[in-house]
Amino acid sequence: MSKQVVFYPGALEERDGKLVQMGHKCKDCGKTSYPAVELCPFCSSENVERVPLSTTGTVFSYSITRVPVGPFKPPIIGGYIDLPEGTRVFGQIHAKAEEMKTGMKVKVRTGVIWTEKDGTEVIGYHYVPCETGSGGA
Amino acid sequence: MSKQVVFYPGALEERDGKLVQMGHKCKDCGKTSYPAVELCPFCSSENVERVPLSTTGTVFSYSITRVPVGPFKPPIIGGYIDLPEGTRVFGQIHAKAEEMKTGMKVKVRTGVIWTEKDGTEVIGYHYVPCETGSGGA
Amino acid sequence: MRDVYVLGIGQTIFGKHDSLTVNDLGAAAALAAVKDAGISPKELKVAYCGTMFSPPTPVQSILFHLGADRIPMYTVENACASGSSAVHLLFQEVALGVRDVGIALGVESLSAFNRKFGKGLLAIEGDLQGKLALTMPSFFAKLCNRLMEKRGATIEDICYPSVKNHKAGMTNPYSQYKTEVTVESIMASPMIADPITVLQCCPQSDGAAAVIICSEEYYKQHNKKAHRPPVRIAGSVISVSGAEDVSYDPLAMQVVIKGAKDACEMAGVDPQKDIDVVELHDAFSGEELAAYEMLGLCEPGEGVAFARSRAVELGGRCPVNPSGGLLSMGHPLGASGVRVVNDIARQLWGEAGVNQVEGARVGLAQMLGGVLTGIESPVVAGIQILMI
Amino acid sequence: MRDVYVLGIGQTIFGKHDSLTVNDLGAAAALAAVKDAGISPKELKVAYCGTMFSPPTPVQSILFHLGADRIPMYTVENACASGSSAVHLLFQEVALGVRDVGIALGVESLSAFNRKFGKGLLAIEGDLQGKLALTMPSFFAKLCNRLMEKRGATIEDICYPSVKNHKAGMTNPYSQYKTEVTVESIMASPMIADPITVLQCCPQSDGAAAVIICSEEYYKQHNKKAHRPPVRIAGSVISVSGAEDVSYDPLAMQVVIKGAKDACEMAGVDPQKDIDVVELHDAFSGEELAAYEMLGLCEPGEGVAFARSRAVELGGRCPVNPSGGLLSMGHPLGASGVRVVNDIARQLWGEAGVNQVEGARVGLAQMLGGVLTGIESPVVAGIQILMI
Ligand SMILES: [Zn+2]
Ligand SMILES: [Zn+2]
Repeated sequence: MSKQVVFYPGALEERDGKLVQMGHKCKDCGKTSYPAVELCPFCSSENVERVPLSTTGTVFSYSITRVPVGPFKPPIIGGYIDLPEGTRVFGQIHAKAEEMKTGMKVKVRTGVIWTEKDGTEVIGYHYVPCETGSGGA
Repeated sequence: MSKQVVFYPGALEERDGKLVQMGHKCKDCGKTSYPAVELCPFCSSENVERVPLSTTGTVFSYSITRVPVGPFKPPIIGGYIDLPEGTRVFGQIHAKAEEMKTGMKVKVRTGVIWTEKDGTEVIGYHYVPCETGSGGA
Repeated sequence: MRDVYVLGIGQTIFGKHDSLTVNDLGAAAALAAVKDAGISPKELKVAYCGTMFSPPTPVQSILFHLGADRIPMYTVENACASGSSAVHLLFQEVALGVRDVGIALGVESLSAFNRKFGKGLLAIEGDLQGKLALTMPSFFAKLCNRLMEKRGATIEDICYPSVKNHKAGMTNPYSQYKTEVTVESIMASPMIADPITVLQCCPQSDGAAAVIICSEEYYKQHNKKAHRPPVRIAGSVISVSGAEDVSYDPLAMQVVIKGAKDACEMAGVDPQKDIDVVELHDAFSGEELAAYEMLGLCEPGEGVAFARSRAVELGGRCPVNPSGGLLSMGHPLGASGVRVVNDIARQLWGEAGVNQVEGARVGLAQMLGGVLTGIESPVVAGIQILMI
Repeated sequence: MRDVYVLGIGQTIFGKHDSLTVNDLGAAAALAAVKDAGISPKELKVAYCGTMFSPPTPVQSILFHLGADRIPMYTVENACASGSSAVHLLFQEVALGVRDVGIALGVESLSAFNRKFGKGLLAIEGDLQGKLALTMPSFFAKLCNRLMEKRGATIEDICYPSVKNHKAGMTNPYSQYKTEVTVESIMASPMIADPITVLQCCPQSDGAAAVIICSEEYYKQHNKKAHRPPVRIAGSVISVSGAEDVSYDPLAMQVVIKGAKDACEMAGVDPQKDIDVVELHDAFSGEELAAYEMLGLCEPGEGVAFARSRAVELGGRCPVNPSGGLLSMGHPLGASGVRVVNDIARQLWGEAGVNQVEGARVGLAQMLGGVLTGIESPVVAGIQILMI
């Protein structure tokens, strides 16, 4: 089995056998931040709790990059996803360019996002459109 | 014939078929600086003249490096050479470690100091001890 | 705080200077500035240099070429606002009476950077968003998309600053490009991130700029150019962003809005009425379009209409980037924050030649740096207001 | 100028932290400092960060981890005096009343640097001397040779600071090394540049340090540690070298002599009588030996005798590097200038544990950066004097 690493330390955690995006919910100001950092980035409180992020959200804004970026081949759809808890997360969206729309609902998928030359699998997340009528994961 | 470049722009110039170290002599404060820069580094005068440096000097201070540095293999003898015009120049000294002495007289040699992987010859200078009794070049 | 004046400016031509080092570029700009000021480099009492990717201690290495030494010197980095930060910290020292005269430099060699790191779209190293392929063009592509959705901008509107600035750059002797572009040629150039094409992006550049700043007393004693109206730095602000949630609107970046507001208050000017000329960070054509309203040149939401009224062209209410801007001047990262201050001074002195804004008395210089949202990729804005 | 106080300090353990980013390291130090100060990060009004090789805008990226945002922030580079420059510029802002409280950070990851650039002796890029193989060890080897020729230093004298500092580092919880060395083990370690061996050189390190500095009024309102005597920054100087000719003596570097003299005059102290403890840039053992006289701790020419009198050890007249110094603490380049200020504050507060200098009331923190002579490789010294 090849070696696996998370693309960004602490961005994902295994919970009940599934990889989950983990943020910090602040017990003082109520905001959820991602990725998790030492204190609440909004109010500087230490009183934060590690929580899984919502798995569905809406596309606030997106763009389609037509040139390669690092390990990614074009077209690369990147977007800001607004989660119900009020957190805005950046991620790639695996979708057809023509189906992209601001405000569309997306759900998160976790897994290998690229493979290093030495075979190391890099684990991350991306978003996919919610099936029409399904309303999310 | 392979391509040749000077190791440091403006440090050497061809004069009468020979490569010569060229500095700036300041007509205001009288000091000679090397390498040449826009204004006199001592008094900021523009009134400078391009002049060849003296070809002999005395070792102010030296050290012998025992590890490789860039293209150079150890032992690397580097020293500050004091020239009669009052200028202190840094250069490598090609000599036996045991013959090195502070205050010894050295003379400059110009030529290829290393060769790049693509075959480009890099032209520079180094110092060698003056023969006993010869008093320099 | 005492009054602070611009005594002299200098810069290299921006462009590809592959054979010149950062020290060569910086020394050329610094030398031009001391000559413009008519003082000896030995007069300088402090120096700041903005840069992002130079080798260590560029400010000392550069100024030793001029014999300016044995004074406190600092190299400052603040992304594309590095040069603005150098100007700001020097302004602060002079205003507070620490020193009477000093130099702020900005320098960058993207040629040297590319030789070292390879060419590519810049992303912030180690940043979560950067690792997922957020780049400057992809961020600004989102901004363009949002301008189209929320402000009714068309592709023509998005391209407009690039057309305008490339036209201006043709008559600026210091600019990298001397080529006119049209909406058609812009959209025919390779697509980077929809709708941003190559000709909507600033180029990679090498170059340096320098400005000499002094106290009122020093200015009175040393200014030899009596024909120049005295130009004062009346406001200067470095503004940094914060953590953002879903309420954040990239068309209303607080880091720019608040920074400009604070600088205008400091200078006692109303941006809609008093500012006659602006030089700003147009790394992307759409970025300039979005900036008009954030800088307060027009009402919030009215930026596109403001552009369509041609207020931002030569002859308009408030010409923006009459130098050609980053799009045509070029963008040697650390140098641009100093260069915009120089160009405003040039305008207020009435020395901008063909690109002169007639009767300009107040100008604003702005830079914006960093990738533009998210906890790890902060933004910094540098804003200076100059006036006669 | 108003009085300026140290409210809190923090740092990481120095050493190899291969899995931590610059942001992780910086945030840990900053968090420790705000906790030590007993204030919220939201209280901070300005931030400076010293670093040499971090990715862009480290200060913002670090402080956003703590929710400290929307304040002016600057990253400063001045070779090994980068951290000293961050402290100095913050000191200046507070002293002149621009801000009441702020943070100065220093951070470096040499692990990250080596991953990017490969490991090797650092030389200044593009510098004429660097191209001819002048490195830091080869420069300091010349200094050691000169100490032996002109000051009568023996190999034992050259090794003495390394022996002393490694011993001190053993009882410093933050230090990289916990191993005692002897003249014999030092001289048995691999030779780098005669007479400098590996154990006369500081290691490559990762780490960060942070200090919170405030006005007297702010200190009175917010200091919760009544048991600590108030520690004031009484002198602060950034000093830069100049062009040198054959009259230049590296045993009498004006950049250090003048910098220390100016800082002592600013603080109103006599270095031979009043300074009780020093933390200085001992990148090489011989460098410390040469520094005693340049800092004015003894008469010119008397440095070796001063060392032999054991004045610089714990229990001596003026202990130097009781922390273990760069040699044993480690040297994360940009961090060290802040770390030395922290260690002096710790001493004056009486919180240095086993390494406490009894009754210390005045301390000097010094850093020296750059390759050490020649027109293109300038030196910068940062000096701060703290007192109770
Ligand atoms: Zn909170
Ligand atoms: Zn001269």
